[in-house]
Amino acid sequence: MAAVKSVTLPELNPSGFGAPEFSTPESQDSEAALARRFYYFLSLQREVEDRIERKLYRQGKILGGVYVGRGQEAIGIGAGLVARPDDVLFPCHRDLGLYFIRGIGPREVFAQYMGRVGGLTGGKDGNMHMGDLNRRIVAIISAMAASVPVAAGAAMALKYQGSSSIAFNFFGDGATSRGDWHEGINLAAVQKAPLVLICNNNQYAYSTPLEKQMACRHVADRGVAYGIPAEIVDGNDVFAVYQAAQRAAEHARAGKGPYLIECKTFRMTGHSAHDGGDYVPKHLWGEWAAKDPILKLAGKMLDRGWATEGDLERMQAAIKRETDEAVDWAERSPYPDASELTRNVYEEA
Amino acid sequence: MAAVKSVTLPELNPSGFGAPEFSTPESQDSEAALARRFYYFLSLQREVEDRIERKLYRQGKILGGVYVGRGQEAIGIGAGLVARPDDVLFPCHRDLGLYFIRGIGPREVFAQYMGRVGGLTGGKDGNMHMGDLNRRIVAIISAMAASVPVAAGAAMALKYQGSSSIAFNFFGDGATSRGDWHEGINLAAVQKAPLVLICNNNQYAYSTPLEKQMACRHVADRGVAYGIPAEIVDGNDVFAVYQAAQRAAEHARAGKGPYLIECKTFRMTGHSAHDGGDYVPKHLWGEWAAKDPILKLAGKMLDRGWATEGDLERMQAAIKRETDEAVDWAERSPYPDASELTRNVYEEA
Amino acid sequence: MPATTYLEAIRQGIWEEMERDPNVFLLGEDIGIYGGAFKVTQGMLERFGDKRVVDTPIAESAIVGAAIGASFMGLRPVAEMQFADFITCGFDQIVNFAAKSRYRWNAPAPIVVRAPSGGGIHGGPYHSQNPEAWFVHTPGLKVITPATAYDAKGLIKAAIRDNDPVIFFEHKALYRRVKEDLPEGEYTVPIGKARVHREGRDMSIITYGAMVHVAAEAAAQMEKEGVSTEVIDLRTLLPLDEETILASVRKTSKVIVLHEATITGGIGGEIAARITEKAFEWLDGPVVRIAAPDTPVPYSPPLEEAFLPNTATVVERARRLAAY
Amino acid sequence: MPATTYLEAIRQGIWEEMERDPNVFLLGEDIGIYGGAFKVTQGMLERFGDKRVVDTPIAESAIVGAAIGASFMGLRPVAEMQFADFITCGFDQIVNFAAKSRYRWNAPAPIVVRAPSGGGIHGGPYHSQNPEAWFVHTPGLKVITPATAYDAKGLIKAAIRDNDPVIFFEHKALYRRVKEDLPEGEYTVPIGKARVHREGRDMSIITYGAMVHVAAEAAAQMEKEGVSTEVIDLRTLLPLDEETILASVRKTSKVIVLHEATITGGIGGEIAARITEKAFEWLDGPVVRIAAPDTPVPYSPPLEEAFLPNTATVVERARRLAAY
Ligand SMILES: Cc1ncc(C[n+]2csc(CCOP(=O)(O)OP(=O)(O)O)c2C)c(N)n1
Ligand SMILES: Cc1ncc(C[n+]2csc(CCOP(=O)(O)OP(=O)(O)O)c2C)c(N)n1
Ligand SMILES: [Mg+2]
Ligand SMILES: [Mg+2]
Repeated sequence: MAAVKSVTLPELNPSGFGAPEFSTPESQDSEAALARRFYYFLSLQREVEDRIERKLYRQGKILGGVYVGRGQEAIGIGAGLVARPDDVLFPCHRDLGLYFIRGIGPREVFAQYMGRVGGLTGGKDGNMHMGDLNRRIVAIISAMAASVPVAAGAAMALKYQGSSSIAFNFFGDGATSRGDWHEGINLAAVQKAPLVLICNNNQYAYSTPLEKQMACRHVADRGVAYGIPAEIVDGNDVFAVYQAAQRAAEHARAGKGPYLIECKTFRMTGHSAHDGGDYVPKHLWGEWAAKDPILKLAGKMLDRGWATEGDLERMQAAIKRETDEAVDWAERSPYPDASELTRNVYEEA
Repeated sequence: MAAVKSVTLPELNPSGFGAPEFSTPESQDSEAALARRFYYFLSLQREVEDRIERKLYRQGKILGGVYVGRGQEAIGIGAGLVARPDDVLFPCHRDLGLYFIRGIGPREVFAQYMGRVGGLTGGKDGNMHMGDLNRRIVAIISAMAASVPVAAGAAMALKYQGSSSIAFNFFGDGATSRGDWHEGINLAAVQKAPLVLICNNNQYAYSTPLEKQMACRHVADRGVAYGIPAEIVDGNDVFAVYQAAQRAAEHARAGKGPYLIECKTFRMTGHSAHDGGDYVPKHLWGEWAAKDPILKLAGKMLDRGWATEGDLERMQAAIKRETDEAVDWAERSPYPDASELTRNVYEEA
Repeated sequence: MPATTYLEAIRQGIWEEMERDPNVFLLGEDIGIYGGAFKVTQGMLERFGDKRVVDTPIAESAIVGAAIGASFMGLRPVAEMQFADFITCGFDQIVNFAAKSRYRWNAPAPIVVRAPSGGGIHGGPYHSQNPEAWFVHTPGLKVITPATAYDAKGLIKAAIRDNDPVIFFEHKALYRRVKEDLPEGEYTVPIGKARVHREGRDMSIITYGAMVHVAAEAAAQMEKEGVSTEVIDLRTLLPLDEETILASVRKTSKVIVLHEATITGGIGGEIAARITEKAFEWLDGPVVRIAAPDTPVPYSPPLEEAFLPNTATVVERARRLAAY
Repeated sequence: MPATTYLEAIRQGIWEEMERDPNVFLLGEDIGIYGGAFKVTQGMLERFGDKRVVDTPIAESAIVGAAIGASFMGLRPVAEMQFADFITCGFDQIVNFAAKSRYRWNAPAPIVVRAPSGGGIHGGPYHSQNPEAWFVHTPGLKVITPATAYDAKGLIKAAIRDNDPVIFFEHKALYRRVKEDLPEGEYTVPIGKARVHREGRDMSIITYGAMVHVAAEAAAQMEKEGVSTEVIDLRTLLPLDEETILASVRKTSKVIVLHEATITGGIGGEIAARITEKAFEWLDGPVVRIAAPDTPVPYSPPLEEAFLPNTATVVERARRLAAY
């Protein structure tokens, strides 16, 4: 297989996968339509990840590491819906929503987690280690921030190719401590590569709180070190993230180089499925539960008359059905044959 | 050999190695005395490096890489004389003066460059890759900025030991692009380790000018990324460097953590002895020659009446004699025996 | 006293050294309040305080580098890589700073880098690797790979006391699966000495880490088939205990070298080469290498099972070698 | 036309590929206006412009990572490490990102990482290393080590066209010392094929890189002593051309494996092991390994001379083997 030169752009299904139409008349209000898409993707990520973490993992159907984005879904989804289909996405391990936005369905995600052939990597890798070059979504490796130089290089290539596409790179607060983070952003900044950098500052890296990770107050404080703009947004407000990402994308697409967005949020879960997060001061759970991005969005939608309670319930029900169906599908997907083991290490004739 | 636990502090010879007394009465003026020490060390570094680069290297007596600090000697020396003998120094490859300050003589330096047993590493390594744990001066490895995490760790250890000693870490502008630089400073900042960070911003890294190295204006802009103070000084003004280093050392010794000093300077030579520096715009050589740190210091000394022309000439002459003698000594120092090759890879019984 | 797990043995070893020598300190990610991703350092923050149990940012190069710097000041740092797979992020510090420091300028860097390695836990490509061969090819380092709880404890203690940089690979699949009664008193296990895990006359399996247990199972089965099989547990890969290896080879004349790391460029080649160089006349057949195939470690269970060398494979190759 | 040096051959190869394919681009430190520390990319900035000849900050991990990212977008990046010794700073990107990408998610990373390696230039511990074995132990990479100008040109071109990540070791001591007339037209040299550098009947020396020339000198001397000595130049270390190796072994039955890298864990072990595994019956003596001792590369000339394998040593060991 040669490197992918011309990219097949996925059909972006604006209402997601089989999400029901709303009863409210499809108004001209683009904000309402956007809200609906937000709501769909946020809820879908929440539901799929709940299923993974709280059900399939506990049932022993998923064996490897499980990291979810509970409580911080608005970041990937807010920024991801700014990205054009031809933009290149570099998700981190809590950005499942980005896959859905790129037209990858829950079926492939469940199969991925269960190590089946129907998974995006066919069982070769697990959990969020998945990607699809044709859909311009690049699989992370485990090493935190390793995707930053890679995203910088992709952005440099897009610029070289004269494309108006840009790259979106997602990472956590902890990842910013790594040398790769620094090297990658510095290179991209010098090259004025079209790169949108999105930090989910969920205040923890595994058990390590922010103050043991960095001595500056904000990740955004680091923008100045690279001569790039940086801003802070409420990462639980999907509209705020969306708007910041628009500013960033505009900046990058205009040839002005990288742009850093720090999204303040909270990881509403332990680090991974086996971690109860006991080191988190108890009161924080409640405080942040009240700021839940889905609740926040739902409130706004109801307030503004963009949806009724019934609409939202029907959406949730549809997502549950879709998720049920996808789990079934994935469980029926076979395990790869052992003969796959030694295949595709190198190009095959 | 066990790790060095108790450190033998070198006798700090305040007038250097056989530097002559000045004819001007040794006044109570500590500035004058300091200026004399500056002048001695600056001139000694200049002379020894000229000899290495322009003579021994061209004569084929030195075979490996040769990197000199011409034009930027005031940085190591200004900061180095702030360091107490019990402070730990991490020089970069243009900081020869630091070795002299620590009581390592030109003999050992020439022998080091010529690969003789009399060199500080006995021929195992070459050029500026030298150090002496007993004198608390740590040898660099080639990889730029690799010493930053190591200095951070030394500083953490000093803090843990309850010592009032601190660490001084020197590096160039180019080194700041490396992941190690970022990781090391970030760790030191979080740990509030007593670490003085001194950047010689000589505006080039090999052939690479600053604007291809970083997109921020100043290296000092990067301090904020670590929540540490950073300041900019004229790196060709040894008094200015000295004073900045005093502020930094005080900060570090007070338990407030790392402090970054950016010294603006210029590399008055190619990158190394084989590089003519043709990529440097011609006019810069002259402009910066006028700002030479030794000239600048001499001017001040004469102005203030701290020395006469004759004093300075006698100092220079003494340094030349000392250098001649040291070269002779080094050339008489034998090469290591081949049996040394496999020794001291591990602790020997 | 209940039997002690491999994991607990390492924990005890570190604990005892922390008690013994105030210069010993720990640094790594999540080793403090969380007690480490695998809980090897559990309770140490409470006992020794946050000056000696340092939670670091996510920065392996800084962790190793800081360990080196602290060792220059007379401390005895024990650095944890959360997974051995991330040791690549601190690679330069290990192979270029630590390994060469004594040789270059007579400045020993007595650090220990602990690295939980190995597959069999469904970790996929980045939580399963066995990167020991890279370090075995790096003069100046010592490389340790214990297989038993006894050795894990004795070797971590020896590593901490050693005056050279040590990479200590802890096999994750052994953490809780392997246990034994440990002696009451204090002991260390010498670095650089292999161990006869099981005696035999007809064939030798030379191995280390988790594969020691696979080899032992295979040996038990071969015994039933009438082939008395010796299992050598190397324990230390660098320096390699050539003497023990060659003694076994001279006794049995038939050798299998077994490891979990991928085959090409793995340490099996080194061992096989030394055996043929130094005991060629004693060999009654080629030195057989059994190791993982040359692929990343796959995630899906059937793929990972096929990847990891197992008892059946070893028995099958052993039978062929016996018949040679 | 005067003979072309090894260095110039690499330069020509890159140049031709740059002319042929606009997706080929270069990145590294000081490769633009300066033309590279060794001048391999001299003139390329002027010819191809700074969009295709990118001077980077000092950041090997970013260089390799950016190359990977650009390759995902369809480009053909050729990244330069200023010295192979600094490849350790980009190690994680190479062994974890590039090498595993195709396998994990079917995303090939067709990058070339050029790494000037090897001693004999008085470079000391950090400008002389031969780190190829680490990469040979990394499935998913290809590893190339040309010994001649012809091969250097043909292999760099093949590497750039290859659809997998390639680590290309250029031996610095050969840059200007080795030259030959190159064919006028365009050619490539296949990756994965060894070459009989010199035919012989009584003994084989299997080697690569600078040591090919040492082996050839030793072979010439052995010839005078009546021992017809074959020299195999591996050219590619991963994948290894087992066929050519084994054919030579079957012919001569006596083998020396020679490399400049340090011996323990070096690729000599792998080759020796394969030979004993697959041609045990043909061997008339143990496979002899000759390599540098297990030390850093020392700076001082007499130490470095003692470190590097040389003709005299090879001849001496060859004599002993011939008499075996
Ligand atoms: C280089 C590296 N070291 C250690 C780890 C183990 N690890 C996995 S996730 C994680 C915490 C990441 O924190 P952050 O970047 O804040 O992301 P979050 O999980 O909070 O979203 C750690 C330490 C890793 N993946 N990579
Ligand atoms: C990691 C690494 N990459 C490349 C090099 C090669 N190299 C040696 S010095 C140098 C330039 C250093 O620039 P700077 O840090 O500004 O220091 P200066 O030489 O200007 O004092 C380079 C690229 C190196 N030593 N280390
Ligand atoms: Mg986080
Ligand atoms: Mg510089």
